[in-house]
Amino acid sequence: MHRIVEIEDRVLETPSTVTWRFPYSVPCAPGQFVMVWIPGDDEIPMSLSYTDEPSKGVTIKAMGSASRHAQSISTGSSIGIRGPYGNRFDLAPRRILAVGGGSGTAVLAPAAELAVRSGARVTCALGATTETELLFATRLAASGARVEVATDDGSAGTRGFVTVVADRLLREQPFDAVWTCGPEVMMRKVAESARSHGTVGYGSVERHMKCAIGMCDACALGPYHVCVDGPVFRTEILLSLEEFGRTKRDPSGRRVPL
Amino acid sequence: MHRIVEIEDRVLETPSTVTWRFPYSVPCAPGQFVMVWIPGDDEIPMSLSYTDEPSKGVTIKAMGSASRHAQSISTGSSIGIRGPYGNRFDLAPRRILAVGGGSGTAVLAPAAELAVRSGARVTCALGATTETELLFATRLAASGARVEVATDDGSAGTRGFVTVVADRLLREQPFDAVWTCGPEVMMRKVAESARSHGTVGYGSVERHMKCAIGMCDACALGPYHVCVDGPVFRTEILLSLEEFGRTKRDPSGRRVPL
Amino acid sequence: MSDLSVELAGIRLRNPLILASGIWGESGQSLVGAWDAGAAGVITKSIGSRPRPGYPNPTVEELGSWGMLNAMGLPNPGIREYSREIAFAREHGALVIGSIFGGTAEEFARLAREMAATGVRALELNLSCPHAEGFGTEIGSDPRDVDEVVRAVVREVKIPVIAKITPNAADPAALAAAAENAGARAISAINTVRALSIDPTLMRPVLAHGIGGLSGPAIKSVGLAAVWQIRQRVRVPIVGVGGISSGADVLEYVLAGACAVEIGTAVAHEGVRVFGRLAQELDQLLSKKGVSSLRELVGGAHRGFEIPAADFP
Amino acid sequence: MSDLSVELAGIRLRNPLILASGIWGESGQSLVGAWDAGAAGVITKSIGSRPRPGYPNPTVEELGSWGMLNAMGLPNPGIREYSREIAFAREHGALVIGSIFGGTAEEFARLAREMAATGVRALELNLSCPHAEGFGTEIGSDPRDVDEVVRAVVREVKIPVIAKITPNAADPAALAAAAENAGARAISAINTVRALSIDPTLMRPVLAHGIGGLSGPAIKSVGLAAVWQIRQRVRVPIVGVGGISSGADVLEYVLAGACAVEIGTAVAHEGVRVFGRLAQELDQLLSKKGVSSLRELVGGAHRGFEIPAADFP
Ligand SMILES: Cc1cc2nc3c(=O)[nH]c(=O)nc-3n(C[C@H](O)[C@H](O)[C@H](O)COP(=O)(O)OP(=O)(O)OC[C@H]3O[C@@H](n4cnc5c(N)ncnc54)[C@H](O)[C@@H]3O)c2cc1C
Ligand SMILES: Cc1cc2nc3c(=O)[nH]c(=O)nc-3n(C[C@H](O)[C@H](O)[C@H](O)COP(=O)(O)OP(=O)(O)OC[C@H]3O[C@@H](n4cnc5c(N)ncnc54)[C@H](O)[C@@H]3O)c2cc1C
Ligand SMILES: Cc1cc2nc3c(=O)[nH]c(=O)nc-3n(C[C@H](O)[C@H](O)[C@H](O)COP(=O)(O)O)c2cc1C
Ligand SMILES: Cc1cc2nc3c(=O)[nH]c(=O)nc-3n(C[C@H](O)[C@H](O)[C@H](O)COP(=O)(O)O)c2cc1C
Ligand code: FES
Ligand code: FES
Repeated sequence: MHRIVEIEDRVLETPSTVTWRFPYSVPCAPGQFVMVWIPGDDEIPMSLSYTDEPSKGVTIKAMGSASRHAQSISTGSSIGIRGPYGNRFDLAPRRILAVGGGSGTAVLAPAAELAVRSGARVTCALGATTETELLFATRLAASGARVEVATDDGSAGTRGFVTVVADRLLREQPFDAVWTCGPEVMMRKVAESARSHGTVGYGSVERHMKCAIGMCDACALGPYHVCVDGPVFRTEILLSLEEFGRTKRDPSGRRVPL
Repeated sequence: MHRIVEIEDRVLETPSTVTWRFPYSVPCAPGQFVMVWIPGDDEIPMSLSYTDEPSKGVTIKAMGSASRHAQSISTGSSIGIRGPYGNRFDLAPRRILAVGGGSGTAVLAPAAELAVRSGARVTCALGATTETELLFATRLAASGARVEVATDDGSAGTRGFVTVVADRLLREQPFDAVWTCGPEVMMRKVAESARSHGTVGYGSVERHMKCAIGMCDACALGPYHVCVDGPVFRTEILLSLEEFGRTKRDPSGRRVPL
Repeated sequence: MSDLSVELAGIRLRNPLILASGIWGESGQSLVGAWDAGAAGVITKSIGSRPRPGYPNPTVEELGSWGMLNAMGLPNPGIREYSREIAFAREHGALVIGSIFGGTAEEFARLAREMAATGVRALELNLSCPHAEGFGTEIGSDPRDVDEVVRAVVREVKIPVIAKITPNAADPAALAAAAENAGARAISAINTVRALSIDPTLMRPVLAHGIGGLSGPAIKSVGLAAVWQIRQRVRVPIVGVGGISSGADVLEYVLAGACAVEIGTAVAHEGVRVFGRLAQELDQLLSKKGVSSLRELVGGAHRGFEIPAADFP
Repeated sequence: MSDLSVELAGIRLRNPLILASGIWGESGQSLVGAWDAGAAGVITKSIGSRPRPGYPNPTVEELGSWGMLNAMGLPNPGIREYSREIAFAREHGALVIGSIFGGTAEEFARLAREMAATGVRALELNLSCPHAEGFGTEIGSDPRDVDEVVRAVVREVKIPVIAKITPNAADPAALAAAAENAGARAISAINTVRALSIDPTLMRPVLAHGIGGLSGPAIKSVGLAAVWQIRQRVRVPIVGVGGISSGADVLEYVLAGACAVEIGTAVAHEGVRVFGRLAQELDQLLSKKGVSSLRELVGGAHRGFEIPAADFP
């Protein structure tokens, strides 16, 4: 059952990414996602980038038609929301490394904020193509997390891949858990770093979603369904899946390279 | 939704009347009725003659096919029950006259018992064709109610109509309320007596029932539906209805004389 | 206050809410009760040529708050006797629509004449009734039968004829189109959906008749699909029926293409107070939308869906 | 422990519970998941000749715990690609039934041959799919089309053919009889019920496709009626589908005449654990009844109802 809500605030986070805030009184936890119905266009899965009361939020990067269309939708527009769906990040660990790539940072931000608020020490390693595409670096720093940055062009922070920064951090200091979300090749690297440092890892993954309630099989990933068993998985599990970082299924169910 | 229950006890109250006790955990109040499904036969409305925990009861007089069949159904048989439906007797009055004719006593008995238990002074005037057909006279006396009896043939109590006994009682002593259930000609007389003595009266009436939830209109009585607005009505209301004591509707909806 | 009035085949209704056939329709006084409670029109139970007691009980099975089954078996006292109930309802000001059922076109035509003579404002044809030849399908599930029945009735009467469409058909819109083509001035849809319930303990059907019809919220989406598809095929006004229990439900039907609606199962338990509640909820929804008249919204959800969908799941 | 095993068109099933088509059927690994969780057979999603992405989202709308709508649009990777999923499932021991859909009898026949070549144990024909000629009715809603499709398929393959009957028809039993007559070895019923939902705020259909199909508890009584009527017309075994979410529901279908059942919507949220739960509930019900084998109960509610009811509400 969709609830129709009005976008009450919209923030252009980067040239290609917009955040929508909207009233939605159903309890949501960091890691969970909602299905966002853009009337007349599509309905797409979006992690919640804001999970607190009073208003929830999603942060949408322009990837294809609906997510591009989303960039220009104005405050006051009506959208449909259903959910939240899926599982959540485990907020118990006390020393957390959160590694986000691109829009993957969206789902890490509320988790990191909540963990910091509950006394955890959170370090964020954020990657982007260039400085202007960096997501939530200021928000996370303001929350009390330590923030390290990597950009492909070196316009901010370390030049290069955030995976390198993450591996360095894991080498330098002890962490109880690594959280990661971003492109799967990136997550695979982070997962391997976590494994080599003996740290437990959790990655939030994306697969094509239709029903979001565990029946249509569109989001099948090995023996799992990302919509109900995920989107957050232990990285050890992800590494054991032949498809992870390599293939996904297109809307017809055909396996295609990632 | 029917619940299928087993008849755990059966008592032949009179040569033509049987009581079934059965477990039914839904709360029920005196005055309310249930729909009793006799598998393979019919489903018929029956007032509850026992409303307490642990087991409810109905007391069925052989009138036609299903109620006759009911007399021979044995303990352990499965029946379907839905309900309770309808309203209840007002148990607030402190001095109550309960006037029952034939199987009409069935619905008065639990009401009288409960009223006595809550400290009311209850007088029961019970009518029957003959002594062996008297219903619940012993049960009511044992409950602490005062019991007066009338039989058509004089085999017990006053010879003649119970309406005469009721009228005498109303003349002899003050009552806060009169309850009545039985043939409508009898109830009409009782209602008139109550009116002439300035006592408020309540009568439980019967009409053909199908749905019992206020939609099929089978039980229409003036502007009321006996299944939801009744079966208990103020006798002043009953007296105002042209049909009361005169006509009812048959299963096709045709008005027929009572 | 928004304007909730609508027009149906030349009849002005003060609001779109009509009492469905078979509910509170046995006595004239009950029809008046629904009218007084705010229904803009009341449809009689379906009346036949002769008195019929209907099926034995159980005739009704509640499945939950979302649906119920019934197999009443078209109980009715016959048109002769029933005309008194209509007279009573009309004397008390109710706008009465007469529902009739028959096994053949001739029986429908004869009944139509007798029903029209009672002074009802319109006729509704209950086509969801068994063929005289039996076999369990409904007379209203074949476009040819619908054509024949509607044509026969329309020849006999001057008042508007509303053809009530069954959902138990391959293509309800084709049935509606046949009815329109044969002269029906409006379409109502839907009647109950063929259904059955078995008691697993007693190992027998619950309803004495076995097969019955599903009604209530469970069939709202089925009725909406029918109205939607009918709207894409016919021009006469449509009356939506099936599972309506809130003002938002009424609005869904209106947006799908209905200009009025019938309320059946929602009358159970709540009684005819439901008419007042629905009118109020509808009024609030329109105010919130800033729409001054309900009529503006009829069929409003079809924008962008004009091409009939050739494809479905 | 009661004996829950059944036989379906010569195939022995360890229990009567089969995964319905379109649910957990995109990947071979999911089929294995359902099999390992206790399903006695798993039906693939309906596969066509070419890859189809299906309709855009929203493709699913939950109406409440009692029902949901979907219009997936038959997404599938095409039979060529999909055969790998079947191979995976078979390698892991699953008893796989292949579902196919087409727009013409020829397309069905061609697909049947290709599907049979994957080694599935039986074919299920999804006849609830649009006619190649369009117009919104289903190929499976006309007995002549059913006859033609089933005949064409049966000619091509040696494995048993199960015809899946649509509820969107005047007389589902006539469709089943046509399928039996054309050589179907079993009948499954029902597919989803044509339905639509409109968002009253946005004033548009919720599903991107508009029309969709209703499934879940809301249609259980509709499926039961179909199975009941089919049982009165055909001799081949029947697989009951629609709204099953408890052991008592399975029993209802069995008593109505089904020898096995398919589980669809109940897999949502709960996942394939539902198979274990249903088997356990069923076993308890049988023990309570003192019935040692489920097979004894097939059609058990028909006693006293042998004469097809000519009359209904
Ligand atoms: C659990 C989950 C959480 C997500 N969270 C976020 C987030 O917080 N921020 C964000 O920017 N993106 C997020 N995404 C990705 C986002 O859903 C896609 O970028 C979006 O659906 C693209 O839609 P489109 O119409 O623009 O793309 P299209 O033009 O339709 O296609 C572009 C690509 O987008 C992806 N895509 C399209 N439709 C879907 C769909 N229904 N399900 C999954 N992927 C799809 C496909 O990979 C496709 O190749 C998330 C995805 C999932 C599964
Ligand atoms: C609210 C209510 C409470 C009742 N409580 C009792 C009670 O406690 N004890 C008792 O013995 N009787 C009670 N009755 C009457 C009882 O329902 C009928 O005697 C019974 O239905 C007769 O069924 P039958 O098949 O034997 O009758 P039939 O052979 O079918 O017909 C005999 C007569 O029984 C009546 N009757 C039949 N079916 C119904 C029906 N569905 N609804 C109403 N009346 C029907 C009709 O007047 C009919 O003329 C009550 C009736 C109502 C409406
Ligand atoms: C108890 C009952 C009796 C009905 N009797 C009739 C009838 O006599 N004639 C008719 O055309 N429809 C009859 N119907 C169908 C309703 O008029 C209506 O089409 C159907 O119930 C769907 O609407 P709802 O979901 O609002 O009840 C009956 C329905 C019920 C529940
Ligand atoms: C999401 C979804 C997808 C479906 N896909 C198919 C399909 O591809 N082929 C088919 O024959 N039936 C399909 N169905 C219908 C189911 O197999 C089943 O017949 C129907 O849902 C009724 O059963 P249920 O109430 O247990 O879900 C689908 C149903 C759902 C809910
Ligand atoms: S999106 Fe349908 S199973 Fe996950
Ligand atoms: S019994 Fe149906 S309205 Fe009272």
